[in-house]
Amino acid sequence: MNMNANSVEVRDLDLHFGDVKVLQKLNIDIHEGEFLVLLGSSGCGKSTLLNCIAGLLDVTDGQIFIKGDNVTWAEPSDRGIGMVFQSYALYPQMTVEGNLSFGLKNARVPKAEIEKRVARAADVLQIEPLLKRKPGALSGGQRQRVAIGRALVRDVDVFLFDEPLSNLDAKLRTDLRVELKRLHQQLENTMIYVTHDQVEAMTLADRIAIMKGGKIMQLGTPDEIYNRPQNIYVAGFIGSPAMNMIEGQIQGAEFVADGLSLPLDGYEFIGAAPASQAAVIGIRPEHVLTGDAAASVAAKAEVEVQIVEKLGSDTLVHASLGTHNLRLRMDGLSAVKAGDRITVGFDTSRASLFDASSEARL
Amino acid sequence: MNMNANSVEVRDLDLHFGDVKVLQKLNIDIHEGEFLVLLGSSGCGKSTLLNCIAGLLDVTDGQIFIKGDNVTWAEPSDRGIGMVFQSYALYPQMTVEGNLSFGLKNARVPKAEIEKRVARAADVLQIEPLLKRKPGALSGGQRQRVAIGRALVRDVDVFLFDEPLSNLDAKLRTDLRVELKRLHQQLENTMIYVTHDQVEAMTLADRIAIMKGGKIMQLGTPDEIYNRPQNIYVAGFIGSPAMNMIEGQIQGAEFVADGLSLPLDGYEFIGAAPASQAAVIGIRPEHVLTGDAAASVAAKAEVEVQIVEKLGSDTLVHASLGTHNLRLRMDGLSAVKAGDRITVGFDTSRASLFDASSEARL
Amino acid sequence: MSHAENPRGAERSARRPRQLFRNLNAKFASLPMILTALVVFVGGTAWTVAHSFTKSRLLPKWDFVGFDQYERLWNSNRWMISVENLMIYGVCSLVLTMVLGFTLAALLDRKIRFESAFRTIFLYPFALSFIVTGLAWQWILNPDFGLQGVVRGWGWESFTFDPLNNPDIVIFGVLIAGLWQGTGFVMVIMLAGLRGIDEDIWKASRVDGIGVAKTYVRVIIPMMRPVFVTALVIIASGIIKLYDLVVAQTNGGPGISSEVPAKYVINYMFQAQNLGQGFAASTMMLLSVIIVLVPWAYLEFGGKKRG
Amino acid sequence: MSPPKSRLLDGPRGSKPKSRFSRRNIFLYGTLLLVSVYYLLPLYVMVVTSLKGMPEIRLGNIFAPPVDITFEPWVKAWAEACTGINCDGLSRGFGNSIKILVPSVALSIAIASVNGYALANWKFKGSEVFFTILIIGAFIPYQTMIYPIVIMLREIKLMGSLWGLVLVHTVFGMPILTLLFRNYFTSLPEELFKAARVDGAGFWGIYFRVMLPMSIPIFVVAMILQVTGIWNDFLFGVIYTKPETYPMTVQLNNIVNSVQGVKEYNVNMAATLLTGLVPLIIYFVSGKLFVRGIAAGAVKG
Amino acid sequence: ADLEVTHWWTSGGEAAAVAEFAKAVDAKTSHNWIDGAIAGSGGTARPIIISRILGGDPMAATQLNHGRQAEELIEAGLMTDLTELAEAEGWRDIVNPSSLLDSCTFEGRIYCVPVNIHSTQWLWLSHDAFEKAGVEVPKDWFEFVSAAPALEKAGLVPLAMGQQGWQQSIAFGAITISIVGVDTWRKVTVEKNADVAAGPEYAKVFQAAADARELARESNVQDWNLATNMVITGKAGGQIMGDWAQGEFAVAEQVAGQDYSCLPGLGLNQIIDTGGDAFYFPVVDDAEVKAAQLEMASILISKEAQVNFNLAKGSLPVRGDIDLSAANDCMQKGLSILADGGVLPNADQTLTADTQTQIQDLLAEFWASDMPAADAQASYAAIIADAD
Ligand SMILES: Nc1ncnc2c1ncn2[C@@H]1O[C@H](COP(=O)(O)OP(=O)(O)OP(=O)(O)O)[C@@H](O)[C@H]1O
Ligand SMILES: Nc1ncnc2c1ncn2[C@@H]1O[C@H](COP(=O)(O)OP(=O)(O)OP(=O)(O)O)[C@@H](O)[C@H]1O
Ligand SMILES: [Mg+2]
Ligand SMILES: [Mg+2]
Repeated sequence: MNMNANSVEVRDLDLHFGDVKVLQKLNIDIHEGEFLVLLGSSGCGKSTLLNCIAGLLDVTDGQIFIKGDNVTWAEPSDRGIGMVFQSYALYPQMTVEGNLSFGLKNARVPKAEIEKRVARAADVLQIEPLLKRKPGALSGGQRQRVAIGRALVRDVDVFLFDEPLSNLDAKLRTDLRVELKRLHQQLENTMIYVTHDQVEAMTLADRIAIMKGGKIMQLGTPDEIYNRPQNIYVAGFIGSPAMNMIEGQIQGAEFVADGLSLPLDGYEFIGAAPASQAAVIGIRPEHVLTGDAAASVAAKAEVEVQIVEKLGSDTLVHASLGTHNLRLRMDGLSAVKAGDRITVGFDTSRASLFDASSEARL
Repeated sequence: MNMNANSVEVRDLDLHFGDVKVLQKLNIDIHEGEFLVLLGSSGCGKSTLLNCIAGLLDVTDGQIFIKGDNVTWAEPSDRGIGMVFQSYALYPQMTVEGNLSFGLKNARVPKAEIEKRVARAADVLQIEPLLKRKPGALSGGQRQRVAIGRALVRDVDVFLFDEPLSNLDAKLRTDLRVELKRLHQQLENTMIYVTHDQVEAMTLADRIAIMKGGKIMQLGTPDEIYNRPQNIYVAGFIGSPAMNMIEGQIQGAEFVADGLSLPLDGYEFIGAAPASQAAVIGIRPEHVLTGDAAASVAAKAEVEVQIVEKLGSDTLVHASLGTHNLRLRMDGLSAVKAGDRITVGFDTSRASLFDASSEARL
Repeated sequence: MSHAENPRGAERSARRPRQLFRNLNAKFASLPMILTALVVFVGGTAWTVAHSFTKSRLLPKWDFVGFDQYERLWNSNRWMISVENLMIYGVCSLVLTMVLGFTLAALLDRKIRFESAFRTIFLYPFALSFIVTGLAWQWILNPDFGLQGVVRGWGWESFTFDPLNNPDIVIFGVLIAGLWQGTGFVMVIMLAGLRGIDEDIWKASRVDGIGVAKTYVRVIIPMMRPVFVTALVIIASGIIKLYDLVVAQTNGGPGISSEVPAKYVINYMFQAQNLGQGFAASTMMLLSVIIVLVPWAYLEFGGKKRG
Repeated sequence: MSPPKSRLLDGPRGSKPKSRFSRRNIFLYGTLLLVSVYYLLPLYVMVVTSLKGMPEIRLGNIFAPPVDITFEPWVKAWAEACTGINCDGLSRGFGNSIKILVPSVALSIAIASVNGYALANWKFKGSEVFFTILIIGAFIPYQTMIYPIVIMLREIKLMGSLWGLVLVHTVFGMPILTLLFRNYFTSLPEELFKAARVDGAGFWGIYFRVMLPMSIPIFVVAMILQVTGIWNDFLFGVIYTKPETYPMTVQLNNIVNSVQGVKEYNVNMAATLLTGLVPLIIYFVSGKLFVRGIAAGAVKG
Repeated sequence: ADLEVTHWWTSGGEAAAVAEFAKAVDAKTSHNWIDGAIAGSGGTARPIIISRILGGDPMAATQLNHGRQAEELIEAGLMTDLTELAEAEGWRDIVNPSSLLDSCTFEGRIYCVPVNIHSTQWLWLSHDAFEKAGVEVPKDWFEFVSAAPALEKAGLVPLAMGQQGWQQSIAFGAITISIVGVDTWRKVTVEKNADVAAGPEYAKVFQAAADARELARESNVQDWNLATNMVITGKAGGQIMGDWAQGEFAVAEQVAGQDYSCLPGLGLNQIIDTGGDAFYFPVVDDAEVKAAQLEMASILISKEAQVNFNLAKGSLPVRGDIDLSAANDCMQKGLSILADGGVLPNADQTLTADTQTQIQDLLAEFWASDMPAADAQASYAAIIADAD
């Protein structure tokens, strides 16, 4: 597996629906064997981009390459892609076996070969016992596997997923997420996966592309996206509860806001550190230190606890710091109550600083 | 507020749809001012129970009391309840104001009074600017507030919520959860809240009732439910990723399973500690200790890491321990990779032990 | 506080109300439906069936003759021809209306230009009565003035297309008019059904490389089963009632070659003044309807599946 | 390895070129046009014939456009054609048709919509049984019901009155309309109904304040179906009315079937078109709503 | 009072005739004639009329074929008894032939007013057609049959026939009476003797009908008047049709004996039937209408109304005591046969509508197919056997 080869390349893609420009000059390279997640809020154009790659939408301008072939005008079935839909779009009146083999029969693959491939896919996905059933008699998770199987039997290079888990309940979603990851490790195909669920994105992706309004805001590994968001949008979009954003000023080596001044010595600026600038600092709830950890850093403040949400495994605390609301993530066993006043510390080396006007990372 | 008074009592409730017995001899007391969450997987009868309390379904047998009155056969509007639905069920052709005042007009409340109450509800929910709009022109969160407002204006004793957040996207869900909690603190009404999302249940509830197949499996505070589940079902249902369950034997003061033996000295048995018994031990992923913490406990094992899911704030690790799969929750910055072998420790004082056959907590 | 301490409240609504008086408003509002169902449909039908066993002539009379009327009915050549015609018309009309209606709907669903113009063209005959339809097609199929005459006028002297004058094919002449009137409505129903199909199914079949025609046949049509059932019921109820069209277009001729059961009923009731015979014929029609319909209605409406 | 720059630049780019005369389009539009001819032919023939004089019609070609356009037949059909000794054409029937149509449509839709609503939201024991009977009733040939209905109308003293006919239309419109409304109301979210009950609205309150305002599409469908059905009705119109109140279709039948020497095809066609005008206009104007309404409720179930 | 009168006379001549009645009623009484014409035929109009009467919303007067049709209505007491009026005005004496009044009589009481006489046994011939074929105009049915090949050779249709059951019934009736004569006819039609119907004499009838069917093979018009039109224009040799056909010839300005001939009884048996129309007066509650009904009945049978009505309609009056010298050649022929007593009752008066419909169905099928004459005869005999 050569991670540098591009499996899918999108060049200057434009897509308009009438006057609505849904995608604009979009460029993206997806590596061979990579699991790429397209993440963004509803209506940002994720499905549209996926459909363009699949050939289900006729592009307005630009080019699409798969495995180096220009497939801009190719039929969906000739692109070497398989697709899994949110609703699965299984053929309801065919058995699972029929669903899996329908495409192959249509391509006049010999019977023996079809059987072999179906058997292999059923084996990989562990759906042998279901082969004779119809989709109506399957659970959500089983349906999803069949939908994947339909792509699998066709031996395609690229798998496209459009929110394949969003119809399932939380528990099943967690399980299938792990299964999908395992499947990717086993198959080593390129996978492009659309979701608006950030947990899915973080856990599944080799790289994540965050989209907004038909443009890609940031493309990077989950770690980069989470820890070094390139702009306020990405920073606010990723992370739950969301990153704390505090507006203020950079003054020399400090970030100063209403009743708070944080030393910036540990912070890695992209360029040179500006001397003075209106800025926004973003600190994730788990990077607001409490207890012993708070004591060990220089920048501290006292906050009043307002709401405590106990999740069992951890505790989310909503507190007020002057005029700001501050979210903290604490241990599951933490005993803070609404009304408590606690001291918190800030580790600015793990924070993000953004230009207040361009919203780009500093 | 008297937490001991019962606001809603359900006595021996039976509900059958034809031959299907959806609820069976169900009993539950809900305290005045309490936030009770009904939690359970799809189809377990949560909505059915809620509809019975609301009077929208005719019970087959049993009785329902609200504020001490037997309301088993009272009309929904005479029960002093307000209800918020999953789809909000706002009347699409009426303005927000019309939606809020519809129930009052039906009850022939004087006009001045209606206006006063609508204004107050709009103030509490901060929807004054929306009063003249129709539901179609509102965002999901705003609709939800209007739906709550509809119950609010009617000055009811009991609020019933049927999965009011499940139609919203993850981000909005988090925000509205907090708002709902704040609202409850402010209004001090009794609230009965149906969901199948455990994060919601954990964060919102004063008490949680876990349902399965029309029966209540456990009724307790979130802390009790999370840390002292009464049976395997509850233990497995609550917590994400799910609790690790390992089958084995209690032998003297130890739990022994394939390649593992855990001392049980810290464990609080409900009754007397059995000398020898087939049992299942359940350990939450965050109670599987790693690193320094692992070193400090007696019961240790070496596991092989198989899948690592980085969530940013924490890291989920799927590892194998002999024939068992083990899920671990680690720090967001943890650097383990698939294939690593790490040493883990078990704190049995925080584990749960269940009888292998009755599945009840020991 | 337990319920025992509050006897007043407990008494007020603890008793299960009488089943009959629950939803009184709904029952009151359904009265027209109940009356129609019981008095008009059941009552009227029972009356008709009962009188089919009598010798009623011009006026209904309770003059019991057992199965005589039925015996005569099934010995009547005209009745046999009527039944046979209805079968031919029914099967052809059912199949062709479905096929044509679906095909047109599918064509319109292909994101074409002028969709609404085409749709209006296909639908407008439905606005016209069978009387009008029959007259118009009688005119067009007239061998001297109509299609045949015109084509012969163009020089193709041997061209023959005179369904209304040929006893062997006259029922197909009626069929042409019937299709013209009725397919538009079925097309609309089919179109609505097609629009309800998940867009993703189409995408999936394209990714699978399945041609459009094949996708319709193998995937879409099976998915539209409920729509087809609806259409089937509508078409079938129209077929059984086939009367006006025949009267307007052929009046049963040539000879009795385009007679249909409903016309038999009418003719025997009013022209022959043999009500008993007419009632016997309508009872047979009803019987066939019930045999076909009751299982379907039971599945569709009476079953428990929707509570 | 990315493809060489040159390969990137050539090759297809942008929108796939589509020929306006692709095989697909020729097939698609060809079929549609062909079928359109079948559908339009009768209308064309009727219009053309109605604009010709009798001599021209006798010359033979029914498809030929009129040489001398004359509106004589239309005038005659509307105002002069005779039935028996009344020579005032269709004009008399038009008013009668309207008088029959309006209350019939209103009453049948009102009753059927309430029935459908009760069936969808207020099921009671037996309601489905009555409904099933009603649906089977839709298949009964109307003719067989003529006698029983005559007797029923006699018993309630409505025979021959306008209201008797309105009642008959309401009864026979009921099965299909009730089905339509029931399906539509079933497709509305049940939660809405529950919310209104919690808000204290009763049977009628929910119907008028909540359901009705949401059901415009299905009311349009019902209205179109009833208007065409009742307007086109001949059988009931002729049996349950009197000569003074004959609707237009009965007048049409009288005109068309009054053979006076030669058949005046042009007058017949003009009369036919005039009679069909009201439903035709409704379809041309509201065809789009009709399709939407069918999609909204009629198909499910 | 407003008197609503239902009838199915809607063609040009018919409507003009009805107008005469209406005029008379409007002029001579204080009542208004409200015309309730129902176009189509008796088949369309009858259910309407009967439902109205049954439904308790009767009209003041209505046309109905007399004879057995109205029997049950009379039995049910739904029709007004006119006996007193009839006796006062001496209808027994003025109605000619008196059989007409018999068919209005039920158990000795009179319930209807006959208004005209129609006969159906006529063969209408086109002189033009026979000229083209180069043969003489036939004098009877058998000559007509032998002339047919010549007509066919000339590209003409020998016998014009509309594709409607009642036309075929008329033709069959005319052929029957012409071939077998009155006595045999009576055995079958009045006495319902099925053996005779199955016998050799009737076999001749069916053979003749089969011949006629062959002669009409190329005639593909629907309406009777279009068939008559073929004779008028010389496209067909002849047509068997009732006396009303001469109205069509009159409209086309043809002259009897010069452009066309008429052969009553197909030129064989000079016998015509005496069918006709009659008016009935349903029982009503309104006393004023009751009185008006009697006034109307009296007017319908009055001399003046009879003359005006029948001249307009082209039928014969029911009174023997009026002068019809204005009538044309064919009508005169009919009158003289009537005067000679060459009459037989109309089938309406002898066979029930049910039996007639069955016969009509049989004939419709017979004419439109290749059914052998023998089969048709067998079916016919079976119907006669069942008739009551
Ligand atoms: N056929 C269409 N015609 C017009 N606009 C469209 C069409 N399909 C999509 N759009 C618009 O394009 C934008 C992007 O749609 P797209 O389906 O790609 O969003 P998405 O990111 O997949 O959202 P979601 O998470 O809700 O699926 C939306 O604003 C949508 O309204
Ligand atoms: N009207 C009905 N008729 C028959 N069975 C029903 C009906 N409504 C619900 N049920 C059945 O009752 C059971 C409980 O349904 P209920 O709606 O209470 O589940 P729930 O816990 O609310 O599930 P969800 O989380 O999916 O809303 C289900 O098995 C369902 O199939
Ligand atoms: Mg999408
Ligand atoms: Mg539910």
